[in-house]
Amino acid sequence: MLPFLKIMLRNLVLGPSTDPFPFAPAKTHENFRGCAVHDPEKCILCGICRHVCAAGAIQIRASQDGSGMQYSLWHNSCVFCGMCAHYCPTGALTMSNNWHLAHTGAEMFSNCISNLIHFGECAQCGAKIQPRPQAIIDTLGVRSPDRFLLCPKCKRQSIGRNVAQPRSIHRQENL
Amino acid sequence: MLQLLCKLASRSPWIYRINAGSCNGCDVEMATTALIPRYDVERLGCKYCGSPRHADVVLISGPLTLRVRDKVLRVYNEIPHPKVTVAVGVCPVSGGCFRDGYTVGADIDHYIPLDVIVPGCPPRPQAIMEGILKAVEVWRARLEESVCCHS
Amino acid sequence: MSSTTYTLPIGPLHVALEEPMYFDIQVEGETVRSVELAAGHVHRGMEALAMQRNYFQNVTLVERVCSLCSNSHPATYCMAVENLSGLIVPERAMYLRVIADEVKRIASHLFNVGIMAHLTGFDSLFMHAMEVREIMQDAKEGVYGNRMNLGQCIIGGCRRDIDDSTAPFLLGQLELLKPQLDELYGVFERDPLIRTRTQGIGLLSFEEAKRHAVVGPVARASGVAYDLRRKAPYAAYADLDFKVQTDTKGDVHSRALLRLREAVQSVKIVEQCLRQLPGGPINTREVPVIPPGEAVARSEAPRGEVFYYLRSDGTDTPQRLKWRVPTYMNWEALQVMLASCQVADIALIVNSIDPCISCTER
Amino acid sequence: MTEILTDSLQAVFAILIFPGGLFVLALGLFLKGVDRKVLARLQRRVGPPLYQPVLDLIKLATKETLIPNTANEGAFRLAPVLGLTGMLVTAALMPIGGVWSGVSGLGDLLVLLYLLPIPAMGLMLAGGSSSSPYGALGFSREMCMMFAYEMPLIASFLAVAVRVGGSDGTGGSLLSLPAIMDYQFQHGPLLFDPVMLPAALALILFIPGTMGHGLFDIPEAESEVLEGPLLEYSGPLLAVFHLMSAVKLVVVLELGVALLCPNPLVATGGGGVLVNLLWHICKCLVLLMVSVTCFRAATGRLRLDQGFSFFVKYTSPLALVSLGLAFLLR
Amino acid sequence: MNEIAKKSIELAVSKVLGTGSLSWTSDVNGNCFGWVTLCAPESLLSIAPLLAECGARLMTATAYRNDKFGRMELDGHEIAYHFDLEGVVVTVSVCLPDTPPRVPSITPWFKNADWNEREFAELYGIVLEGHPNPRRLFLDKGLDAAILNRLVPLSTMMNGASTTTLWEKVYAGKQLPEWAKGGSN
Repeated sequence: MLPFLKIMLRNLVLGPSTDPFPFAPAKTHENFRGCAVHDPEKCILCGICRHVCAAGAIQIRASQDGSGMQYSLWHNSCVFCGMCAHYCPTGALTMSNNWHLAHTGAEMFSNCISNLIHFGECAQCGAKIQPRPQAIIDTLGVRSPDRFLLCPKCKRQSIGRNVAQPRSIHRQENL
Repeated sequence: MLQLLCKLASRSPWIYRINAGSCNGCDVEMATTALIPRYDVERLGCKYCGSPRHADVVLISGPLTLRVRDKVLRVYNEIPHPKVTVAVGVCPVSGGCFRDGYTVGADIDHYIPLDVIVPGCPPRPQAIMEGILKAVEVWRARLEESVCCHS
Repeated sequence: MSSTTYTLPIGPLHVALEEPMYFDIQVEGETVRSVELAAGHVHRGMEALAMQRNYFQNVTLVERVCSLCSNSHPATYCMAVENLSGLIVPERAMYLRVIADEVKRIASHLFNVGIMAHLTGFDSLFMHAMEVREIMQDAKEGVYGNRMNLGQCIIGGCRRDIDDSTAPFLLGQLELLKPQLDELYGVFERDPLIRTRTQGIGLLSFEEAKRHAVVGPVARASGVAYDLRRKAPYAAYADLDFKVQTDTKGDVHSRALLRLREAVQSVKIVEQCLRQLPGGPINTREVPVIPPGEAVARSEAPRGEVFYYLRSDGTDTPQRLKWRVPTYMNWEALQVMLASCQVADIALIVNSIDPCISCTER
Repeated sequence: MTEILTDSLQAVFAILIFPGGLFVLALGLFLKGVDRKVLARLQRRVGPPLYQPVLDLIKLATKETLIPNTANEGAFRLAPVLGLTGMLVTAALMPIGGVWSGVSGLGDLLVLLYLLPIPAMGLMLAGGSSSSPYGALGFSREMCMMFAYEMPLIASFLAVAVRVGGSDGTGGSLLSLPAIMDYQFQHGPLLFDPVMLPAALALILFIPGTMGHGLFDIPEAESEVLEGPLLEYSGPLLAVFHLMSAVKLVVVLELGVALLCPNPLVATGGGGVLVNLLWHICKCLVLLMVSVTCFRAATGRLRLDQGFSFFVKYTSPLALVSLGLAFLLR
Repeated sequence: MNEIAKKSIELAVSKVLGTGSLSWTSDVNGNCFGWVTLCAPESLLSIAPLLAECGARLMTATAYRNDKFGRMELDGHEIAYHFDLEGVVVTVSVCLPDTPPRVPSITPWFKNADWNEREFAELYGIVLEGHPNPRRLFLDKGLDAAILNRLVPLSTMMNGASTTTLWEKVYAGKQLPEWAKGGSN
């Protein structure tokens, strides 16, 4: 007659199913998408994160002394979608499983990642280029490590030389 | 003595929820936090109330759309002092995804002071609980202040 | 107007309503005489926003249209983009999308029937239903990383794979869920209070359902057997075995039961998908080129048909992105359902169409 | 002269300290706490601490009182005070088996019948004066439900009266609570009297009806009329309403105990009073569990018309059956 | 089922526009999408009853400007009406050459066109002819009608506004090290 009575009695017997949080730490799955973490050591300032961010939470602007770029990610604008981490080519941006983000209103604007990323130097002419940290050279720059470290101008020259050389060899073979 | 009173009083935070045009993710999570056994905020003395006049802690979600603004402000003013505001999700703070929409006047802070912010989209219930606990601290400080001023 | 009628404003900030909506109800005693709906409180101008954001940003943006069907939106949007650009999604991604869709459907339906119990004041049952829903919430959090917005779909496939660690976890959650779901169905079917409160109210006949072109569980409970997963299969639904649930009574009670039956079917679908999951990549690594043109995509969200229309002018932002959600269609039919009901039933009837205001108003 | 003085002193003591006043307030808050805790357990929750209702009251006392512009301020302030005072007076009349036999001459069921609806009237006054449509709707619902649950109450009073009066033949003390208690001390509790069983059931259903719980949570339905009459109240005035409902809870439970099973555990005298008092509280707790906590955990609310017809169709006939039987067996 | 639905749609369209005016595409799952363009809004009045007759269901109507940003002096609006018949989708695009654009209402045949029409009317300032209840739907009275017509000025104005102010506050709120002060994006 009252099908719910059974559940009610079972509830009484089983006891509370309440999570001990906040008196004990809560269980967090490792897959949980918490706040984004930025590793300045891996960032190459490609800007894809800013491009895919629907919430405008990422800003990149030149630092005052001109030695690099200021990378900012404001957690109070971030919608925790993880698109930036998904598209980040170097793994500089990752989603941690940290969700302890509650803060008071006074800290509203300081709840922000702010990292200085130094420009790289062109291995040939010394011009400022996108940063080239070692970790990235090892992954993205394996195909042609030399060229990876050049400014666009030197890179063009280098490609020009490279293209020119095999062609001449090729022609010789043809002859 | 008064401090003890404030301490006791702050163990009964009643919650009221305002939806200022949110995508209802935060609202569902607030309902989950406030009402289900798994999180059971009642053991912290919280009660979910239907009238703004009974509330102490206000949870706000959503980016405050133009059409809902006046109504939200009216309801907010109906909440008796001392009260604390918790922004659930990032929308009330910055508009989140919806910033720059033509009906979204970001900067809820301009109309309603946000005392505690729980970022997330939506934040998980435990995070909302953390926010409520923080809000209770703010509230206690405010209570002590007002009680001491009176005496 | 006689002196005995008076206006009862419900909303926009009303506890019974999950979201701000506004009714002006002319009441005579406890009986509703006329209902005037005012909308627009959650209108965030999202279609205009979508035209200002690029195709990648829009995936996240449309996910925030509504959090209860937050997988259907990006999935359908991505389908529209893929239809336009001719991008072929890997087969594994198709299955992963179905899994995400169905997991969301179970959670959404359980939420709706839970709220129904809440509105009848049956809080113990509400809490029980929500506890059952928590099983699915845990699954979402463990597999996808968030309890509401999964962030699973991207243009060209999916983001998170279901691998050897998450597949058993998901299956385990489903095993937990199944007996609970059956028991819950029994309670909702037989509990005298639920039956007294919900049977025979909010009636929508087959003809009215056709005339108002209602969709989803509301239509199916009135006998309109229209389910896009069968009528116009997308993703991997063509290969999956499930039954489209229908009913003929068209009242609040039958809609709730129908949702629970659909949840049971969804469990089966997810299990099938996990069994049949083909290998291969989960997304196309290439960045799509979106040519000028127009495309349409549809999918069956928990509340019914979601429709996306995309028009591109060749730039990296859409020329027009328009979507139509199920509640948009079902909303007008409320006028029929609410006709001369009791004040106490208003919230129940409104809830029975599983209204999603944030979806409707965008 | 001194007699009158002692009598009135006794009455003041009864209203302010025991068994009304402080005692009943404390007991009411305790019962509310127990109710919330057990309800939580039935829903698989931990629940608030037992003293949570006290914390709530302290909190409400620190809040500011807002009075809506459109409200009638006098009536708005008067409503909760009226309800609470009425209930405190009523509580003073309630006899406790083996401890307190009620204020002599006042312990009439008829007096109770007039006093019991006072909280409902307070609520109606509150709903009416707050000038909100929900308040008005709450007002009319409260009124409707009052008519519904008064019926079985009167019928079961009569049934008890006829049963008691029929046995000892002194028709004059039919409706007197002390007499009803005396009858039960001699003949055993009415609860175990098969003739009175239907009426007992009706009384048990009357309690959630008048408290507005479970099936009958109609006037204050949160999801329909927000909190009905209480919608506009805040701060200390709301606290008074909470106190009122706590006292009312004790009063209806004590009434139930007095009518159904007031028998003391041990003979009066010495430490017996304390034992009997605890025994009385235990009985109140049992009645609370049955007719309030479990009832509200296992049910939702009916629609107003359904709630009304529930009392008319089921509860009143139950009481009438007892009345009829008692009349026949006189 | 699909073929029957396609046939009846083709029949209905050809009655008004003649054969060959309907083109078909399909997606990877073999679902069919038909596309029709009407050059005069009045034709809608003849095609709508026919579609209603064969049991089609209006899914929604999308209005848009031919030129999203109004940069190319390309005037004019279009409305795409999306119909469904047993899983087959037909999109009927209607060009609105007039200024202000006007379109006949199809609510008499499709009950659910009501909201759709009111919505595009308020968003794009399209004049509805013969609509039973042409009130505002979603937009606040404080906003001008036809807001999406003025997307460009609005977006440049508002886009800048709130994002920049907020970011200025972020930059100001953070205790910035020397290197980060000043500078521009």
